[in-house]
Amino acid sequence: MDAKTRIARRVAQELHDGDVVNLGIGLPTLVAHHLPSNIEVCLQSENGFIGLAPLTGEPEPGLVNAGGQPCGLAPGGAMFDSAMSFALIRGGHVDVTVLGGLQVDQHGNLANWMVPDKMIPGMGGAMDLVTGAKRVIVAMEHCTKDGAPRLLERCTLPLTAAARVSLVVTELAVFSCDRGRFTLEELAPGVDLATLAARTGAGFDLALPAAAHHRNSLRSMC
Amino acid sequence: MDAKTRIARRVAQELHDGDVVNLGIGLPTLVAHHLPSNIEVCLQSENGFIGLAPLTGEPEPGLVNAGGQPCGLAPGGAMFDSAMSFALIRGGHVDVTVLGGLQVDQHGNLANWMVPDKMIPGMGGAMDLVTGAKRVIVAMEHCTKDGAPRLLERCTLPLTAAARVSLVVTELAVFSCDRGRFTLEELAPGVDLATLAARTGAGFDLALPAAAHHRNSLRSMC
Amino acid sequence: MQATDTKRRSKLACPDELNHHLRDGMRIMFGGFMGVGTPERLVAAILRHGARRLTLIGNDTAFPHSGVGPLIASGQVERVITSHIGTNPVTGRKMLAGQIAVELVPQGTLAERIRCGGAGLGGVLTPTGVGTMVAEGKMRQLIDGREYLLELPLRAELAILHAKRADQAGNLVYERAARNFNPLMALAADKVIAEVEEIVDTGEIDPDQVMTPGILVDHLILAESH
Amino acid sequence: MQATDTKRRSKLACPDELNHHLRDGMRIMFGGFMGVGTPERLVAAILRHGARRLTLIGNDTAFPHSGVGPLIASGQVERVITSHIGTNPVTGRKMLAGQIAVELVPQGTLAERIRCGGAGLGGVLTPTGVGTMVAEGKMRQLIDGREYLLELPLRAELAILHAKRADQAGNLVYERAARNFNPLMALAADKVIAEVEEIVDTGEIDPDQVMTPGILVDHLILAESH
Repeated sequence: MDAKTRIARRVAQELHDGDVVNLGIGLPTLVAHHLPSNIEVCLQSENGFIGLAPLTGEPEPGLVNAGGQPCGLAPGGAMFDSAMSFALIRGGHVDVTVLGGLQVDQHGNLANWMVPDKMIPGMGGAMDLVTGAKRVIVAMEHCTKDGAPRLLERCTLPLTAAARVSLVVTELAVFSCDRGRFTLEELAPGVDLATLAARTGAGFDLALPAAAHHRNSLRSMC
Repeated sequence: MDAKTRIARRVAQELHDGDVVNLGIGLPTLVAHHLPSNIEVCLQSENGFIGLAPLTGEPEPGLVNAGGQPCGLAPGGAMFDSAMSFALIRGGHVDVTVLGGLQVDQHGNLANWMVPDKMIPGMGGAMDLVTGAKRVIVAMEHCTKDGAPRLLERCTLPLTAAARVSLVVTELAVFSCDRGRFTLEELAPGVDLATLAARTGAGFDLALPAAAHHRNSLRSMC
Repeated sequence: MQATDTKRRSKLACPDELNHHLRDGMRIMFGGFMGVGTPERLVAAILRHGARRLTLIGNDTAFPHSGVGPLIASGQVERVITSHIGTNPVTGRKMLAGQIAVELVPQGTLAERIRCGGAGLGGVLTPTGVGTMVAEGKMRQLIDGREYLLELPLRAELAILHAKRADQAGNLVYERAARNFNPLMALAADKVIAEVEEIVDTGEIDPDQVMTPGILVDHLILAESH
Repeated sequence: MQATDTKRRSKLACPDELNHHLRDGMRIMFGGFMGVGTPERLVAAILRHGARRLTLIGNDTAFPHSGVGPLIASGQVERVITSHIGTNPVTGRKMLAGQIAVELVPQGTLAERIRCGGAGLGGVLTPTGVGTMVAEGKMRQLIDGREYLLELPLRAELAILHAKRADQAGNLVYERAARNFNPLMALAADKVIAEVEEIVDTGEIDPDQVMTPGILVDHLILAESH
């Protein structure tokens, strides 16, 4: 299983039955393929609808996802304009947003929309999603292609939103962000703490045993 | 012809083909029955549609005017929610609003939504209409039942909006409001200037002869 | 991805569902304009339940015997935030007697305040009310030389809506002028209950014609057939 | 009252109509999201007309050969106000070369700014962008202990829209996700021209299903049949 698939599978386990979820372009889109069979979520697409589904059959005119690709529509879907789409997003009507990241820091800050002088695609809907969704999950590879850590004490790239990230899922570990520190919630199979620490640009706490009843997966994996 | 009918007829002559018009409850509603046959206007109803028309045939569920009375819908009508209705009103998409008034003053101020300690129905959509419509026409009887003037130097009742009235039409005369003075545009047949002045609580200018080519009706009536 | 063939839950509830969400002192938004688009069965349920000291938020207080009028008469309402009370003399009498507090808000401003509350916005600048009593105590802001008032968001704990048709997933379609404030309030309350005249299977409403997305609606109640 | 049997004007115009409304240096809003919901025939007409120094306002600059992409490539655009340029590398290259100014606006903020421009509002307070570069130079306001940015209205001289269907009176119906910014822009421009795939007689669209009221639309152009 490659890193991206591993990350997508793990993120999928964070979703609950009935959640309204927005999945970003790229890696987060994969999450849709790994949902547990006993839950049903409603996918919101920021270009203007709920009920995003995989394309089955012929593409329908005008029915595309937020990446502009033809997609399907689940029964019970509903279309709306961009003001309504972002009223839903900003107004807290989206339970979970899953986005890729360039950097996340221990204060819950996320940077994922530009690299000055290099790559300036624009923020699209990301700033609204990170600001407005009830829960923000960042799904990203643990380090850059050059091996530089993406989890940092302080982001160096321009922020998408401040102090909004709840959870970071990488191929190595799962961290929560709270009170200015990362907390290690889970280590991926075969990864040891020393390796993780070496590849992480910030210190982190271990989930306390006292809280372990909330963190069964950590207990079982460590 | 009674005073209200006379006022409604005169207001109707101010409307132009293609205008989007909002008519207030009461006297202004009568304007719809006196439109010249060669013009077509689109009536906006602030409870949420364009295409307000007289009721013909059976009432339709949910199809009522802003007074809550069953009404009809012209071909090409369109329904929307209250936010859109007032986006149209506030955003300058309504060409003319015609409202009743309690008082109008020479500064273009209108008072028509409350009499302290006596009658406080609320402003409903009137404040938005007077603020947002391109042209505000007040259609009211010249004096109160007690004979007190309604056209004043300064309104004594709480304002609906400041400096927004373009034209006042009463059964005695038509005044425009501009640069802090009323200008008499027209005298009703059989009314003389002395009578008008006695019943008007503010001074007024006469429309200048030089501008008379814009005011054919005044020339012909005086 | 969510399977399209798994069991689809229905949001249809029995009329008693409303009782679980009522409590004294709560804020309730109600759809409707002069009673048109107001869920009369839900209003009756609040009357039967007897919750007191309510704050009602809606366009107007309708007439004594329709819309939310009966709740005004029953003495369950402590405060109303509305644009118009002129058609219900009971509201005016109770206001003058000090039995009900009435906050009058221009209709377009009321719509925007509710929209802000539902859309995560902190407020909106409107020209409506500048130079009037409505401006008292409000922050003013000059933008491009024109004066605006800062109007703040409104939210409620419960919104009661009326729609013509729903599917089991809660997607709503309104009819004619009964739409009015209903779609705005669907966004702005912690709990949203819609009374509908007809419920169809999920998938039967064209997604382009949905006026309120089902994710905003918690429960559906069938209006009584007449 | 307006007679329902008088002649009904049609807003249908020939494709050259757009030429009367174009001029150098103007601001144009365009509907569409990654080109879906963008009036491609009107874009082509702007290309043919050759108007220069344009400011474009819209969600994104699509792809080099679709949506408004060709206008970026043609050098007619001086400035873009948009949320995303990542799918059109030409925009990025011209921005880095100093040939096009790009104002990046969060997508939800762009929607609200256009809505403000069309709804007569002076601005809106949004939490989006607080603590980021987007906040630079903007007024901040604390409401209930939370920080918001004041975002200002956007308007244009011309809006070019795409809809699935119109009636002769200009009422528009959009299809699926091609709706996006189109209904907002219909409110926010001095002149509104919609490219539509189909025109039906006035009265044939159910008034409940109209998504943009005809009073907002000045001219209709038929999309070329494919």
